[in-house]
Amino acid sequence: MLVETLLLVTLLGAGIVMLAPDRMAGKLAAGISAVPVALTTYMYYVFLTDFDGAGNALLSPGEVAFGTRIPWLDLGGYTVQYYVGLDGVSMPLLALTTILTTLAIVSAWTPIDERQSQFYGLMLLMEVSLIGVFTALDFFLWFVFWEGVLIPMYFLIGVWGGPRRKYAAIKFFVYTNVASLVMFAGLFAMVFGTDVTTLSLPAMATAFRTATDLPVIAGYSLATISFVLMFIGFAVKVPVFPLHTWLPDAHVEAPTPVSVMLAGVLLKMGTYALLRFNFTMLEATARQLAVPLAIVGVVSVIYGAMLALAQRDLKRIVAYSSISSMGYVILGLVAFTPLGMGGATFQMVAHGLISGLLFMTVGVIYNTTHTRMVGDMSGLADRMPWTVGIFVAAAFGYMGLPLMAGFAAEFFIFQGAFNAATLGASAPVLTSLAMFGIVIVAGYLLWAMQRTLFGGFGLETDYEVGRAAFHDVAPLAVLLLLVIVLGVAPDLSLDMIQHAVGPLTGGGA
Amino acid sequence: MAAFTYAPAIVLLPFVSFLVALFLGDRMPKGGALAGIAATGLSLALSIWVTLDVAGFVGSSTSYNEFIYTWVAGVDAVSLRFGLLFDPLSALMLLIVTLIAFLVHIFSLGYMNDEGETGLPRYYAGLGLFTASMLGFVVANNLLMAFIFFELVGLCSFLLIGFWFREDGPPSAAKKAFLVTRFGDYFFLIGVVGIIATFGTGLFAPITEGGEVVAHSFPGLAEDAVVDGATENIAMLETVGMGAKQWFTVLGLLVLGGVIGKSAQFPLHTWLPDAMEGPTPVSALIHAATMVAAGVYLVARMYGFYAISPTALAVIALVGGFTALFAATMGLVKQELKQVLAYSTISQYGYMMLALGSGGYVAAVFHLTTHAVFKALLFLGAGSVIIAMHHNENMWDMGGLKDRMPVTYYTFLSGSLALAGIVPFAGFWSKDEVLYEALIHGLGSKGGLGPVYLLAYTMGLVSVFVTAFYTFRMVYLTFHGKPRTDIARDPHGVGWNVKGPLSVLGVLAATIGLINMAPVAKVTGLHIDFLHKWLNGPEEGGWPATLDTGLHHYEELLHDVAGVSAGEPLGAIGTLLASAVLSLALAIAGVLVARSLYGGAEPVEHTDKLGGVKTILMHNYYQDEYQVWLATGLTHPVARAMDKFDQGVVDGVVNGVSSVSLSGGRRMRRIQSGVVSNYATLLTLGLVLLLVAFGLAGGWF
Amino acid sequence: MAVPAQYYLLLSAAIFCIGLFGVLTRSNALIFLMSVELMLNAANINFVAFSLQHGNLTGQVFALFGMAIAAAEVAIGIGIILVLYRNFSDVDVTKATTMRW
Amino acid sequence: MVDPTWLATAPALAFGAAALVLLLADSVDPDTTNATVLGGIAVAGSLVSLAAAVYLLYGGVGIPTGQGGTGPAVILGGQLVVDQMALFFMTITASVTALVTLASVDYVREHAYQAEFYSLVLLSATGMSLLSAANSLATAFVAFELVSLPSYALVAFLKKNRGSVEAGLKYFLVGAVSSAVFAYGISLVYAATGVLRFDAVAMAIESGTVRTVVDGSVQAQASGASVPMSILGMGIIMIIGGLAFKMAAVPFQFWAPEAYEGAPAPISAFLSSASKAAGFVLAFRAFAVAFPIDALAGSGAVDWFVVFQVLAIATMFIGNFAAATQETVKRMLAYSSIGHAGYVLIGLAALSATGDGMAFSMSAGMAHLMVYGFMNTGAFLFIALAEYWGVGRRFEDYNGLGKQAPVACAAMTVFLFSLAGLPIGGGFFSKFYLFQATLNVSAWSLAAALVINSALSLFYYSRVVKAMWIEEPTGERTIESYPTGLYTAIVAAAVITVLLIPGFGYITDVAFRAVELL
Repeated sequence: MLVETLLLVTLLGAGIVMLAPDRMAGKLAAGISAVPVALTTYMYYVFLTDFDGAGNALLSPGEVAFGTRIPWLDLGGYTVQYYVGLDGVSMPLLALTTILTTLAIVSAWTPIDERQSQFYGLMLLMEVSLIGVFTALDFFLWFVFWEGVLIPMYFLIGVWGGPRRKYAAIKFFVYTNVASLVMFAGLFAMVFGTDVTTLSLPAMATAFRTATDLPVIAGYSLATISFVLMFIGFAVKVPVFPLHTWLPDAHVEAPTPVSVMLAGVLLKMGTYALLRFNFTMLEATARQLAVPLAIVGVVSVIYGAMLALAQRDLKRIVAYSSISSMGYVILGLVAFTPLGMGGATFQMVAHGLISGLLFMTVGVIYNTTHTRMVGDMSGLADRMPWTVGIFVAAAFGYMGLPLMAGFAAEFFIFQGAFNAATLGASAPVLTSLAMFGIVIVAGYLLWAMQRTLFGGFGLETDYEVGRAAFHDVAPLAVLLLLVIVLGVAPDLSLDMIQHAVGPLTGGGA
Repeated sequence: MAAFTYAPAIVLLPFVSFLVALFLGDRMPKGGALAGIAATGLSLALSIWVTLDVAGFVGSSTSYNEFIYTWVAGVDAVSLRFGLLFDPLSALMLLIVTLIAFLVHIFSLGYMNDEGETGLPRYYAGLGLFTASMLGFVVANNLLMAFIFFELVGLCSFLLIGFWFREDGPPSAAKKAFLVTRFGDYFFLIGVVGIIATFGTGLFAPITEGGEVVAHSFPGLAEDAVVDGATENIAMLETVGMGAKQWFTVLGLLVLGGVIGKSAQFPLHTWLPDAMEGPTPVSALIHAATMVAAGVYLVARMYGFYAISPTALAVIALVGGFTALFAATMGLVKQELKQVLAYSTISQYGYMMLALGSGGYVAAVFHLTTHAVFKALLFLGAGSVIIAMHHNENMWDMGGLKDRMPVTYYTFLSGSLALAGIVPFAGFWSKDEVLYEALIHGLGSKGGLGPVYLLAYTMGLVSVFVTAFYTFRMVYLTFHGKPRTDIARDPHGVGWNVKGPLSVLGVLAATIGLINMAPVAKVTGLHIDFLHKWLNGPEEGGWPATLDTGLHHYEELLHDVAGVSAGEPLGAIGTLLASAVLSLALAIAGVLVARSLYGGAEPVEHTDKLGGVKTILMHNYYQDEYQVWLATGLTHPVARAMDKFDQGVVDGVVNGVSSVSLSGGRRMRRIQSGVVSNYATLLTLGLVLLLVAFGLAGGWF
Repeated sequence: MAVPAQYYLLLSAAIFCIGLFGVLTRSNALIFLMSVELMLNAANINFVAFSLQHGNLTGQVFALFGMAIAAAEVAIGIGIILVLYRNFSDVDVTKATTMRW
Repeated sequence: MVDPTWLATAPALAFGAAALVLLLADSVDPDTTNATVLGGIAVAGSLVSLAAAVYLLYGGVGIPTGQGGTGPAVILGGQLVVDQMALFFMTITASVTALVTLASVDYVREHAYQAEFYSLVLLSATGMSLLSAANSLATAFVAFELVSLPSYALVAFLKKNRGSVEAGLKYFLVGAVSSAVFAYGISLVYAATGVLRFDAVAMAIESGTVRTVVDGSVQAQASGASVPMSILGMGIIMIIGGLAFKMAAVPFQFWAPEAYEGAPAPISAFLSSASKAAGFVLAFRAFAVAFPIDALAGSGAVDWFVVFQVLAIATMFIGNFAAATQETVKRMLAYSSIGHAGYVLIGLAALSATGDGMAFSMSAGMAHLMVYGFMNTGAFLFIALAEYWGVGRRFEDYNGLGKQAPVACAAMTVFLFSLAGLPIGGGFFSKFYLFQATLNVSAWSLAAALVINSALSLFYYSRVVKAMWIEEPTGERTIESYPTGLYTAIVAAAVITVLLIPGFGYITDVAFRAVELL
């Protein structure tokens, strides 16, 4: 019942906050969102201690943690259930979601100064959907949450965003919606091609994996077509080159707490879904297509990084670098090795924390300076030492500084992909190419830091630029701490992740 | 065993001092310096204890190689763990690092605290973190852990170079330092990943339990594969389609990328001169004695892996020899004290690489040791001068300082003589051994290796002269002649905390060469080549048998697998003496030329006589220019072009779809003309179309 | 001898088309209405004719319904044309084009 | 079995009775403008109808006795059949009518002829209910006209409003042509088969010979003449034309934008939701029962699902693309209503030549119509509210409305996003159910059209949302009163739309069973 409690508490909280007066909405929302954090922390603890060795929720459904299954509806002979549960892949992502939401809410106290109750209500509403996405084990239930994320996001960008917020919001909205439809088409092509009649993910996984004699359309197996359609659908969310252009706009226009959620959690929905659907249900196809997919990942890595290099807006830099970072995830997933897939999932968590941290830091700076443009300001280290200190730490985390989560994740991916059987002889070459991302990322982040944080203080304002408030910096510190903890002890997450992806990887490097 | 049990504290103590300085430094006297001094002092003491243990004076075991922390246990996959490796090499390095760190902390009291710098907690936190990371690197027992700490020292370097962040230069230099080394680390990382993927382990030395090997080391596995053809435990070979030897060479060269970056070897040396923007104690600690040595240390650490690959050895030797000469020539024309020292550092690390590449394992470690001492000394001496000169570093503004700051002068002179390689100062012994090893292996090795070594040797030899020249040009300009500015006439005094470390190092610079007077040992037959013995270990059993990191083993590999052998055309002692005399003569010649050009009371610039060469040298062979061009002239425009492509084409398609749809919509609504007769027409038309089409399909007509 | 069924069909089709032609070409609302009536009656012809042809009464019954409904339709139509005239001062169906696109 | 059997038409009878009561009241007191009483009667009649429909639906009418039901109620010798399908659509009709009449209380409060207004609505609703049960082309035609004729008058109800009159005219003229086409189509089918009852037509087609009905039983016609497939095919296409008019589908969609835009907003809601549903129920029943595709496919008549595929795609594109570039909200909704007709047409289009997948796609169409009945009605009622307040017609006029009327705007947001297929209302499920139906039979062109149009629809629906919530108010606007009836109707529609997410299972269960039992 814990998952239901989680969903209900958050949903009720969203309602309460929406009706609360603006003035106290922020604190109220933070308080309410602390409940899911406490719950997930408890669940995490239970998971770590009691569920040791839990398998994949899709492949060994008996071992799902905190599972609930209730029949829901019947769509033309296809059974849909209310079916939730957790495994080693979803548990860390769930924890990431709740923690990041709370921190994002706290970080919104300063920048959000109108229609607060609506803002925080929508944030909590989004949290509901995100919790749902990472816990649902039935396709339609999952899909409700998956699409449900769009609505609060649309408003959060559209109402509280920057100057081009309307364009960004609608672009995000329509783009990702089309993607969902394409994905849906791919999935159901496969559902109808097999004899599955329950739309629970485990049932689909079993049916897809054992499907034989699939129809061949235009020379391609149905599994291939379905895989490609689903990949395109999820790739938009990830995002993967060339389906990424909604991302920079959305990030730049979104208010900082929303960017945090967008980069921190929403992008992970895409890779999470890729793992759950493409790489679990259509494992054989994924293995066949491993090389082209890896190329897609590598291109994303380099392309995103190169674009980040050309930006002047700090948020845009981080936005493009997210594309780069998520490219690693693709590479890790196609490797089908414990370290590759485990690292990819770990990267979802790690990147969620680090990009969230970096966005939040940029936000704190923006709150003070009201500009994000490299070149408009310099020498901020002089005025806001702790913020800048955390910025530097976050940036190095992003660059893959060892003993921070990002390095661990990227290293696992590289290690896992370097001799991946799925990639054959191209494995070392592609991995090495992807690794070059770590050089470029250092390039643009160091450049941006040098220009904005260091040098003589320079910023045209008619007010005194001072230190940020405690409640602005505290979330940063918490995130930084988490990044370091996960970097030093990655097994806190990686172990359960590897247990969960174990049935897919079947051993090896 | 006791010392090893406490060994993790060597790393942790400075880390604690980092935390203390960072969070409590504001509230502590001296901005956290004392915590750092205490931590490094204790680390030094512990290191000495460990060294005594390794030496067999105390404790029961002379080596230690254990995992202490599991980073990733790995489900059906490799485990990634942290462990400690103590053998003579790491013990020696521990001593060097803790000693220099300790002295630099003390020196910083004079250089930073007494000069009234702000941000001291940050400074000491940086030093603490650096010391911890560096020590972590030194004691690492596997490649991944080494890489991790290798990166962390890079971070500290960045933070400390950019300490004076309010100015423009330091942040830029910090960025460059990190970026250039990051470029090298890219290859290193591929190497690490490749080695772990290939061997399933990154261990430098096998772990044994009760005499049984429980975890193989990758150099050991590589050796088995190459020597015995035991490739069944080697992955990747089929994937890359190479033989074991070639693939190991590739891996070795990849790791070498990190070495070249960190140890500032050509072509990734450009960051080091810029790094002099950092506070001078930082230059002494990080950019002279320790961090830059990390690259060389790494090669020494996994020497067993390189020793089976003649190609890698040749590359190392060539890079080393070339860098030694190349950097030395650039040092000729520099006007700023620390710049000369920076190029000198690059050059000296070139020697170490030359030694490693040409089979002179002991020579490299020896030179690493002596260089750490005398270069730290020179930097601290330079720091003392800089304090005195009110942070003016231009040597042409100095002169005549020897009378006003005698302690600094004599210690600096000691360091300079060592650097120039004048007998009996430390540098002479080590440099001579480097050159000697290169020479005899050049003469003796078969195939392509011999000529390569000889070429590298020649470059090394020439740079002996150049080194001596620029060193004494620096000494004469700084300390001799008449003061050329008012500040030089009345320099700022320095305190005990400056003079103390200088004195310690000054004495060491003069004497540390005595630990391995190999020529004397050979000529006289006395067993005074202590370092040689230290690294060789007992002939039977002991740590070399356990760890396979003994000199003897390396020499066997070099000889049997790589084909490195000695040739002594003038007989053993004759060749030895010839080599020593030759290099000493060149060094003295260098000193004398410097004296003749700059030794006067009022020296003048002679660089103009070099003509066009001067321009090239002043511009450092345009190395910075092309690298900057690569970054800003090539990469950045490409990035901009890609941005245009992204905005125009990729996003353009997206926006295009939207505008095409909307204009389609605009056309479509035109059907609705508002005139009901038109509607009737259109619907009739529609109906007729349906009837005709399906009529034709259904065959009604 | 009964008239062959296809003749009825041709007749009704012709009437239907005449009505349709009127609908398409005339802009006077009343004539429009009349044309529609023609089309409806074309259907009635079919019903009656085939009722005879098939020998059941279904068609004739439907024709009765058809006539009644046509009448009702005219009633409503006339009403609408009336208010059309009041608002637009014309019974030209092509004049009422305030709403389009 | 309901006893007496005719009571099974109670939902229609309730409407008819209420209409008569209203006319009676009007004749008793012709000048009455007591909106509450008149509206109350109408609402009560609708609710009785709704209650009856739901009661009968869950009472198992139409479910064979062997499956725990009471079997279909066959009335008038098979001319009317009340089964699950009929009751399902009667429920839709009654729900929409209830909402519309409730909302109209405030909307027409100031108008004359209120009693006529309500009675016309109820009479039209009577027609819709009967249409749901019509089991013969004859009763279908009569019920069809019973739906149409009052609605012409209703569209032109605002006699002084040029828009309303023009809308009424266009609606009427196109409607008249369409019913003529429809009638002609029926006559051709009759000419070809000799019968009008759906099951009899099916038998004629299956046997290939002309049939006749004697005493309610279908028999072979004495002459043994064969069914001329060309005439049958032509008739079927013309019937499709007539139905397309009701559905507002291509090529008979031309009246819809103007009629919906010009009509009083509650009537637009009524027509676009209930009337459309009535068109579809006839189509579903006729094509599922009378024109069995497995017998028709390749027979030389017409593969009607292909016709519907063409129409579905064309309707989706025309509706949605034109909607995307509208300037006024109501007209946008009007076009979107055409687009939704295209979606529901998938119910008749997404099947194979052997009829496989029909239950799936048709139940999806039915489910969509049910959800659509609430969300679309709600959206138009919101327009009614805006008209009531005197808010302008353009998108910009809605700017910042969310601050002044948050509840109504929240409800409107639910409607719009549900229409767009986001999981805030049942529209999410019904759209994806339809999407599934296209994929089920690998109708890729339909699926692709759905994807493209769905994306576009999200764009234009969110324009309204953007105006309400994101934009700042441009001009002065004061909202003085919050009409109870309209608000209640809107909120009720919104709540039901939302509840249809968890409750979607009930709808699909019923719809699927209803199709299976045809």
